[in-house]
Amino acid sequence: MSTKTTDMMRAGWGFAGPGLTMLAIVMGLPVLYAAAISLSSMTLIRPALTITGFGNFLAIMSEPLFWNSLGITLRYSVATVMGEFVVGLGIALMLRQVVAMRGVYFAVLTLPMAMSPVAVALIWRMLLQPNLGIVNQTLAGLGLPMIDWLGDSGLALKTMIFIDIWQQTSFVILLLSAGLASLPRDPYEAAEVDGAGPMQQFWYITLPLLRPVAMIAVVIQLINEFRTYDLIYILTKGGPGVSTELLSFFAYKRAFQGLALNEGSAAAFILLLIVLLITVVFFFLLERRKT
Amino acid sequence: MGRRILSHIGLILAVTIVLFPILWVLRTSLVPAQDSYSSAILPSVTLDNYRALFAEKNFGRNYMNSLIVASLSVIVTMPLAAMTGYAFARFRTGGRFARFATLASQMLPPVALALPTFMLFRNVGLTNSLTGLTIVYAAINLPFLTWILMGFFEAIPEDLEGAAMTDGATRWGAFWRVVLPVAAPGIMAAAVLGFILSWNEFLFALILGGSNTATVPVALASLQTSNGVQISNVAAGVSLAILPLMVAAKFIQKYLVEGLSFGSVK
Amino acid sequence: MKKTCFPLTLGLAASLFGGTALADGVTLKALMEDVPETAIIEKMLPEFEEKTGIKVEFEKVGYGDMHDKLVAQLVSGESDYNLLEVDFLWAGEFPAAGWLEDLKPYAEESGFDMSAFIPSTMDLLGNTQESMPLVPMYNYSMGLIYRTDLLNDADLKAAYKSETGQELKAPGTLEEYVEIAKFMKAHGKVNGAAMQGQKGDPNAMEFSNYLFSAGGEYLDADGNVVLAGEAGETALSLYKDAINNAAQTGALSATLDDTMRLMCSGEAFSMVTYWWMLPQIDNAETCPDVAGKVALSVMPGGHGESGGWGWGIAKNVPQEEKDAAWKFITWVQSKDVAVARAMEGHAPVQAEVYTNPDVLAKYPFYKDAMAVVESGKSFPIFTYSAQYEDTLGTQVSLAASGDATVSDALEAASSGLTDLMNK
Amino acid sequence: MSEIKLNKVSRDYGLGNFGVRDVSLEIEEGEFMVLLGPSGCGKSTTLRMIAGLEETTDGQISISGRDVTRLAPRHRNVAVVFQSYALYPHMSVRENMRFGMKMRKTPADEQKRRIAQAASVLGLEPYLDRKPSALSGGQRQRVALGRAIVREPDVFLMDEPLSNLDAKLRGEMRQELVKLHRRVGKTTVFVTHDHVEAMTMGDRICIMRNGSIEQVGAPLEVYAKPRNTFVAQFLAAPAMNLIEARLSAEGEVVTLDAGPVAGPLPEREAALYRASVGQGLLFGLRAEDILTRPKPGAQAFEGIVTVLEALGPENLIVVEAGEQSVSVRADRHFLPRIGEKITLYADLAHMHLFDASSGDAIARET
Repeated sequence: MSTKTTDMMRAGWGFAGPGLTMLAIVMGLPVLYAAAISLSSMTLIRPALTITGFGNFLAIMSEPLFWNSLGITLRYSVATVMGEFVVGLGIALMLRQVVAMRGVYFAVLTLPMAMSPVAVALIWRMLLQPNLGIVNQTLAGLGLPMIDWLGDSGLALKTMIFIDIWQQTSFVILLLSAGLASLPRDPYEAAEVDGAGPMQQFWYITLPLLRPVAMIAVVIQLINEFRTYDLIYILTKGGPGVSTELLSFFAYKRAFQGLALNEGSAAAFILLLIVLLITVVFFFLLERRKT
Repeated sequence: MGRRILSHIGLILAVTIVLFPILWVLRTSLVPAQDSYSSAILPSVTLDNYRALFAEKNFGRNYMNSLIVASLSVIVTMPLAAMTGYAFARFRTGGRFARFATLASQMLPPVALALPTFMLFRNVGLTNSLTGLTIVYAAINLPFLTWILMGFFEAIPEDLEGAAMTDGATRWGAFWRVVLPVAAPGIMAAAVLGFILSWNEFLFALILGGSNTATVPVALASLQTSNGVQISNVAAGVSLAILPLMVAAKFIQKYLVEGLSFGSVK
Repeated sequence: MKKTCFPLTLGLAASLFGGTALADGVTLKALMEDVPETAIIEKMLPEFEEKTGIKVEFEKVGYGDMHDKLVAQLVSGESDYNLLEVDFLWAGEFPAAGWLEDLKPYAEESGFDMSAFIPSTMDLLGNTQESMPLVPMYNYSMGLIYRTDLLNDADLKAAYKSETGQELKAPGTLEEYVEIAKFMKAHGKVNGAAMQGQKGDPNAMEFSNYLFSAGGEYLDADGNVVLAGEAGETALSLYKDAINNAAQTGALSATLDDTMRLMCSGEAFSMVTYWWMLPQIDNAETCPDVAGKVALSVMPGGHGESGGWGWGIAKNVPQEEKDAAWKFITWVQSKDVAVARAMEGHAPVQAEVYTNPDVLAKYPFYKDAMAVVESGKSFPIFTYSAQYEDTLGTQVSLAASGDATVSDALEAASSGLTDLMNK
Repeated sequence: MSEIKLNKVSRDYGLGNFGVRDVSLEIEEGEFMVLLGPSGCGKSTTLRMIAGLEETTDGQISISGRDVTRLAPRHRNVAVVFQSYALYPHMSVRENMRFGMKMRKTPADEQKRRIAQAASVLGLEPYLDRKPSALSGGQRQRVALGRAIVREPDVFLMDEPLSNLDAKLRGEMRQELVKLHRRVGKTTVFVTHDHVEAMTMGDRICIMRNGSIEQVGAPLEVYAKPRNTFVAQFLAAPAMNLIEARLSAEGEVVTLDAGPVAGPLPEREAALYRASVGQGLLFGLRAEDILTRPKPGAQAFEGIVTVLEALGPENLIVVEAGEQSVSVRADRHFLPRIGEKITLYADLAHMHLFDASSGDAIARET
């Protein structure tokens, strides 16, 4: 190993020290505590923290409902992040095209970001109320059949994905707009001279240059979406049947309704592991490009 | 020309999709409760829903709590995030591992953390207090803001600190007097994001808070009762909850885009 | 046990800023659901404080959030909440976890008259001869609310007669009810039943009414699971039939709120719901379309689902707080206070309040309500009631949406119950 | 009093990766020392180590006789002018200049006096209240200089300060910097990769390669006596012509055989290089030492013109002679056509010889 830069290292830890200390205490301790719980026999009924090993992990992994939740979570996260990215990129590019009204568009389109997921879920629950909600009322007014947005087991997850995209795209727009704004002008001029059309410019210049920001946006959103909880909590409670029971909700139910704090924590840690794995891949791709 | 018009059309469509639900909420907050679900646009206008929120639900208190906690947590977390981000960017402190571990601390679902956090905080008397909530939010926001700020600091030329240090500043002085002012747009952007995150957080606010420390999302959720959702009050509450962010939209926008673009791509 | 591992900083911060106010004397703190019933009691609190010198503070949150908040406090060293408002669904769990003080000795010592409570409200909360974890506070038993105007509509009567050969009248059995509801949907230009089919508490509670009406039970007298019997099969089949052929669009995601609005706007013939929904629907101001045209009855088969809240006292609080809490409970459930609360619209749990002339003068339908309360049967009350509600809800939801057959769903719901009871 | 001494200084990046290795150098009081070399040669690292911005992993650095190796930059009393200028973007020109004095708690009226003086010297008076972003490149460069001057440091350290300027401005600034140095008289270390800057500005030049010093000396001395092929080629454009060569001796006569250039050496050179007969050699001759007219002692050879760059004051010509490309600096009246065969005269009185394998110069000390 290198023998160098003790001075820089000292300075670095000096700067990072307070923040990391706070993080270690306020976040780290509860994480460790939760980890201990996941390895223990602790339930709400018997709250003694006795470490028993990986039994809780094995227990929940033997349940079909757990695998169902895991599958739904993966589908949900991939669909929402892809949707947010595609729509977000499209809007960010369109915003770049226009001059007039740009500020107004931008202000409106980034508004959902500023809303609590609890509020968003309540709003959409109201709008999509199957009989009286304005959406179905409008459909009925147009002579179209009313749609059971959240009550149809084939549709509920898709509706939730839409609502999530509705809210979260605003953050992606923000990040990608910022990324686009800082792209250099020259390569486009060079491409123009080389005879590249708008599509080719987008494909060969914009996308590659945007990659670092795009990856950050995707990572942040993946972390977010994997942990989605508030939306289900208010919209469907995991139903109809188990068609929208995401893993974080599964963990919650197991811990608080099933009183099995240990199994709930185990489920949460499995989720953590998956997110970790995915982000590690993205993270190292990102880092490699930097150095 | 053609492309510009197409863009306008696309954007207007997107704006409609975003704006309609929000406007409908505003409308619902302004009509009497029994008209909440009617499809008439504005059958009659009343401020009763807002009045009820403040008179019967103590919403003023919730609002103040949210303002206090969101602002304070930003004030606490910004210096820490800036310093940590700077250390990661300049000194590569802890290497990739530290960077990643910081981010990873955000990946556990909050449902698994709420109870352990409650128990730990309870032991030091920090439940049921705005202080406790402020500390939690500061810690929750820290990794995300650190990451954002790291980008800005990486984009600031190292020579600036070199100049300051040869000019007689300490490392800290160079950071404080030169790096921070230069990163101001980024700092503002991060602060705004931190505020928004804290303003919207629900689960920790619920578990750690008490009657006097309930924040706006907790108050909104409490309107979902076992004998019905008080949707007109919810609408009023949601309208008020997005108000500060709408009022500051212009300002926020400026800092977010300016700030974020400064650091995101070199 | 964790105390030692805390770094100094947090402790320091706590001592500097930590903010639990120290009151002189005892302060009772309760986590209450943010509903009108809570506000009614809250308004009367100064009276209690004046009388006893005990201060009472209510912290109000939504129903969905109460359980988690209570649990967090009750598993910790000392609870902030000393006085507890407990839903009957937790009446098995809380005592099993040892979080609740047994109130039987308190009642005996203070001579508090427990016989005034309607027996079904006591049973509902897991009270037995041996122990009394909770004192009834509030009732939400379920019955049938239906539209009298539609039943008396001459055209509909004629159509029903020609179709079924029967008279159109208030249903006497569950089969009849579902029949009429389907008929109404087909001919009445309204939904036959406003149903709350969202998975979990809404549909589990709703299905319970079907089960009891069909003569079914969850457990027999010896505590054996008998859900998957013939009556269970009938109940779930009829429930599925009702969801698909009598209920509104979107019934599988609907909650009480949705059904109430549907009923209120005149777009449904009936709903199986809490009895005190009647005055809200029979209200010319909020529901002008249906006011004066609705009635309440016991579930057609004679038994509906009981439900209610109880008062409890946390175990992990000092004795003086427990005593103060008991004082509060006896006060708030005393005859005068109970009547005064009822006059404001609070759902009573004591028989004499239902029959009080003043109350009846104001709310004539209370005699029907009392029938509903008295005839109510209870969801199984045990440690995992809340989880069972979810298990049952999931199966009912799967069956109703056609993702599982009735018998499979019933079998799964039944074995789920057995598993949880043996856990 | 403010001389700088580097004693076996190294910068180890770890894993055997050295930025600078065992560099020893003495810079005298008031001297203008230029560190010259290609990018990555360690010249900037050396400068930054003197400033304290880069850690010195081995060896000692002293300024004014004081060991500063472990001192923080702020305690070294040096001023750095960066290639990027590193002006504080959030401060006005005045504040940029004041910052260092503020840090050192210089009295306010003294601050004012120095800023006014520096501004007048550098012609910055109209811009004192502007932000750097509102200045042109040249103006920013002056601000960076001004910021260093007002500090009145013991030592000026300049890291390629002119490389971001356009050619004309660069020439002007070069002269101004020299004048400034004469007036202030402070020890200055100047890093550049431009040999013109090095030749015109430095009292002495230190040429570096791969983290080590190749040669130190006065510009003309280094130019005249490059220690090896690297120095010889780096210090001029076009670079010195190098041709593989051999010497053979027959009695008193030493004959050079360097491809196209072949012939007996003049008497003085013959005596000098006799020892190298039979060795593998590189024959070096600068472009200006190839003449277009005959001269005693100059060896004629022929070549075909392939490139002609008429610069105005002079013409640069490349000819193909045998297998060799040879650069020639000719006067402006000599204008051959491309493809024309011309006769040229290698002035062997100014020839250089290097060892073919090591590249070291064959000593021509008399």
